[in-house]
Amino acid sequence: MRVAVIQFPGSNCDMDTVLALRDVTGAEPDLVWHGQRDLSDYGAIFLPGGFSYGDYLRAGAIARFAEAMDGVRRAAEDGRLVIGICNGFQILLEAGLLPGAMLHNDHLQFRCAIVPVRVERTDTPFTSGYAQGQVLRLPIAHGEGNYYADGETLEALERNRRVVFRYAGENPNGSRNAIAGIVNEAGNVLGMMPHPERAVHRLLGSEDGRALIAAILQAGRERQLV
Amino acid sequence: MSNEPTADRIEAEALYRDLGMTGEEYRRAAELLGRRPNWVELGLFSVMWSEHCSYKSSRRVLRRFPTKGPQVLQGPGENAGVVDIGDGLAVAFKMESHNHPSAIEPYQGAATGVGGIIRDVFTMGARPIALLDSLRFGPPDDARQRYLLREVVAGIAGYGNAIGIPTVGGEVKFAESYRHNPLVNAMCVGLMRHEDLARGTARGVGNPVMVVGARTGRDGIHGATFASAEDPLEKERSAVQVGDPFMEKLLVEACLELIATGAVVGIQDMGAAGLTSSGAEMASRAGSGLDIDVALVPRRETGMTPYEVMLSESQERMLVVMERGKESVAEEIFRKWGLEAAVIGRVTDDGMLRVRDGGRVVAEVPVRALVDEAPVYERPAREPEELRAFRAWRWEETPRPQRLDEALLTLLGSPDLADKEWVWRQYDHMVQASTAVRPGADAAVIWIRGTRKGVALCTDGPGRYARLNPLAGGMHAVAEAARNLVCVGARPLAITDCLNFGNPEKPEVFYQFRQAVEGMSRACEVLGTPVVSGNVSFYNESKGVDIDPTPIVGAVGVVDDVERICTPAWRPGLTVILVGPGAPASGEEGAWLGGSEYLLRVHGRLAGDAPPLDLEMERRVQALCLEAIRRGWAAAAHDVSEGGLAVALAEMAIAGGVGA
Amino acid sequence: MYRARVYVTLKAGVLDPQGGAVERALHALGYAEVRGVRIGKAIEVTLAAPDAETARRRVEEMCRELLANPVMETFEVEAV
Amino acid sequence: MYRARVYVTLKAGVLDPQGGAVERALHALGYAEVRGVRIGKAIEVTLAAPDAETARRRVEEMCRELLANPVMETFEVEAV
Repeated sequence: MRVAVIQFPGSNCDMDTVLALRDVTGAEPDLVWHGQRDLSDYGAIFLPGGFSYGDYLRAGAIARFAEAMDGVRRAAEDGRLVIGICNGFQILLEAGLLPGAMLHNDHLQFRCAIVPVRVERTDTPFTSGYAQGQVLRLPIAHGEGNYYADGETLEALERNRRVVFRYAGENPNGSRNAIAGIVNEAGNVLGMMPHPERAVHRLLGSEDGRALIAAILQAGRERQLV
Repeated sequence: MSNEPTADRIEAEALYRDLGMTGEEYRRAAELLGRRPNWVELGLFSVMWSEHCSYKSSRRVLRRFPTKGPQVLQGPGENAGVVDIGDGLAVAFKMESHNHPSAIEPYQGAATGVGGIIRDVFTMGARPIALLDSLRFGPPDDARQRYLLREVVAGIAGYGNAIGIPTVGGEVKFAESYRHNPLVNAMCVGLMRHEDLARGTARGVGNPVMVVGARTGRDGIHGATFASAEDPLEKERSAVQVGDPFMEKLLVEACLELIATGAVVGIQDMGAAGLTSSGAEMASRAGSGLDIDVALVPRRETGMTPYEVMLSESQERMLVVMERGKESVAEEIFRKWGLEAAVIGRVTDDGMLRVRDGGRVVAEVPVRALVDEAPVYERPAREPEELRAFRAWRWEETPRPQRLDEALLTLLGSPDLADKEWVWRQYDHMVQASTAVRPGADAAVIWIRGTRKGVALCTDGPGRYARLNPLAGGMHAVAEAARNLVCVGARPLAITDCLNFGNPEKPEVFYQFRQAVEGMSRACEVLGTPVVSGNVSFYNESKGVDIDPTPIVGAVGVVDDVERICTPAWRPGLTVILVGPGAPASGEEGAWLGGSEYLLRVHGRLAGDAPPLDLEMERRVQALCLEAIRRGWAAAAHDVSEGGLAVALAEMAIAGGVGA
Repeated sequence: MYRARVYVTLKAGVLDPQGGAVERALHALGYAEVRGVRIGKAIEVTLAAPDAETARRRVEEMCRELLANPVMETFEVEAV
Repeated sequence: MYRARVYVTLKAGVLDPQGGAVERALHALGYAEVRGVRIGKAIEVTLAAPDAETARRRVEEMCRELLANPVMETFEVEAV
């Protein structure tokens, strides 16, 4: 399966994501410029972390208008895999591909740390490599990671089991229901604030991100994605 | 220009004083020019001859620094120093101060300090891989100091996080002398292959000179002399420099892409004194001249005079000299990244910096006069009176505490020694997924992915020792920085520095400066860590009070095998060994308590002399410690510094979560 | 040429930690009479338009498309 | 009880990177008529006061002391 990592002006974790994919899967992903509209060649598309367009106005507010987002929307619609990490998650929210929005962290500071994150479901193309309820140690690094959605949306997310990751320790940013990662109804679009691409080696403090990346490639094979 | 003062008025009303120049310097400038300078020319002289750009009070003393070594690929004189780390790889690094702007506007002062030092590194052709910052404030029990701390940290985080360079180290200390004069020193480290090395020279007659990056506004006009005038609170507070980390991220990518084409003759960032200093310094290094037209410089504000364009310190701009005919290569790359790129003139061989405005010549000054002929002062030095009083202190006069555990808790509660996680958890210290040793240890280690190598980094200052004994303070600053690198398993290679001192025109301050440089030089020689770049920040003085002498050292080392690195976190079952000189002879204990954290926090006294430092012993202790880590004998290591053995053991217990 | 000022504020139900922090700071400075603080964005847009009405309509479009996020924010346009 | 709205905006000449980014985004979205964007803060303060005049004076004091950074920002108080 071919994998794309989208590069927006201001993306900081694009190379980290490429490095992690290369390290875990041995395969070489394509670094795709945000101006490319057609992403039909790709079975999985990563929207990496960073400060696209400087995160000016709102994190992800401007990036969602990039041409590549048309390709991302089409991939989401026809069942291919889309993964938005940190800034990527913010872009998916602003684009309406996932419900809700990100507010400033409730303590009003940027927070960078390795935090405990619980896996809420394993029957998804992203978490099949984990055990149900397993608590991972994943790095977070954001200033606007305080997930918000109105009561109705939250209730629907929980009822339809669309919350995939939840902060297990102290809530690091004030997110409602300690939500750290969610999927869309079809389950092929994931948005998560923690950075799996930074947790791929013991020396970096955790290897818990490897199983997520491996699961995505595995799902690509099972679904004969292009 | 119509309203600009004429040469006559400048001389008659001594207007040069408003630009920070003395009468003697004005006459010297006229002599070199062969006529009286007009307003624009006076502006060029005033910024190039400011303390910040010319190092006029420090140049002669700085010659003492050892700057050579087999590992040194580029020593002082360029935008950053470059050191070989083996296998064809090298690191470029430098440290710079932004103290005065941070006293006025702490967030932007700190942010633009980070932005400026990043440009000094990637202009050498290196990709920035780490940032560190060394901060000093007044005691934190005062709301204003807490505001400055909060805003400076937020500014560093705001810029470093947005541009995607991990902020992995540094320190924060508090002392009364910084109350009205905070120190914000920022260090950047970049990685490159030897062949990527780019230099800031304007060679080749006819080659095009280009301004690239952001548009030019009236930001920080006179920032350079502004930095050298005495009291930050009374200065002209209009044009605050504002940083745009998003644009700088694009500038880093565009410049590295441009340098890789091989079509770049020379490149330099526009820091203090903007276009003037970058143009003059690049021409001076090549022995050439420049003929530039300010009307061609892309602007952000209307109605700017040639004086303002030449002195503007707008951020995120670079000066580039391209191979003749290769302008389009730069224009295309910068257009892709959404940045400005404009040809503003040519390199010449007449040794002149000629400035035009729409073709009309508005300034013409020999480059030599601006760079090489800047005045050099040999300031008088006199040992401060207070040293004799400090050294009169006798250990026996100080009562022994009844309970040592309470003394330890007092020390651990000291703002200087307290845990600084509240600061560094606001910095993204893991972006670029290469941080093998994260903040909180003795030094940070950046793993060069795809190899077994790591780069170790730390910053250190002399604490109160430099006030009690500037010579010993300089030695301690270098020795401790090298010791911290060794404690993570790295071989120290070289250092950069930020020499923060008060008003050099005061003999006591100049004595502190000269002695500190002497002390640093001796330690560098014995420990084999030459000085490859750095910065001097004088006039850190407010309401007549000078800051404590604060030579900050930024040290870089190499870890040959990242599997063999160390942190202070020990584990159950390990034996604890103290390595170093034997305990002091009985009755001599006082020698080791002078200027100590214990004396200050428990007894409220600053007194005594700095502890003795046998550099030869230091070298052997560091070599033994490094060997032990390399061989896998040592599983944890930590240096004994402020707070002594008790605090060092407590810190290892806290890091490991296990007592001893 | 028109200059419109847009206020983007958090919806009522959404927690405003920044407002809370400023309120506490004001109380600490002795402004005990403060009962609440809400912080939003004031965006000034300068634009060419045939008339004030068109200018207002265009700015409202900009708000719906970019300047405000409907999930958590409301906007108000005041032609200046 | 009074509700005052304070606009805190950057002084002229001070670079506004955020305003520039939003302006470029609006142009990319087809709003070519936009000539400039400046982004500031809209702060709503609810306070008790004997009369509107005192309320306004107190809010202005708050601006000078905390709400606006005198080095780079100006403020405007509009009683609501």
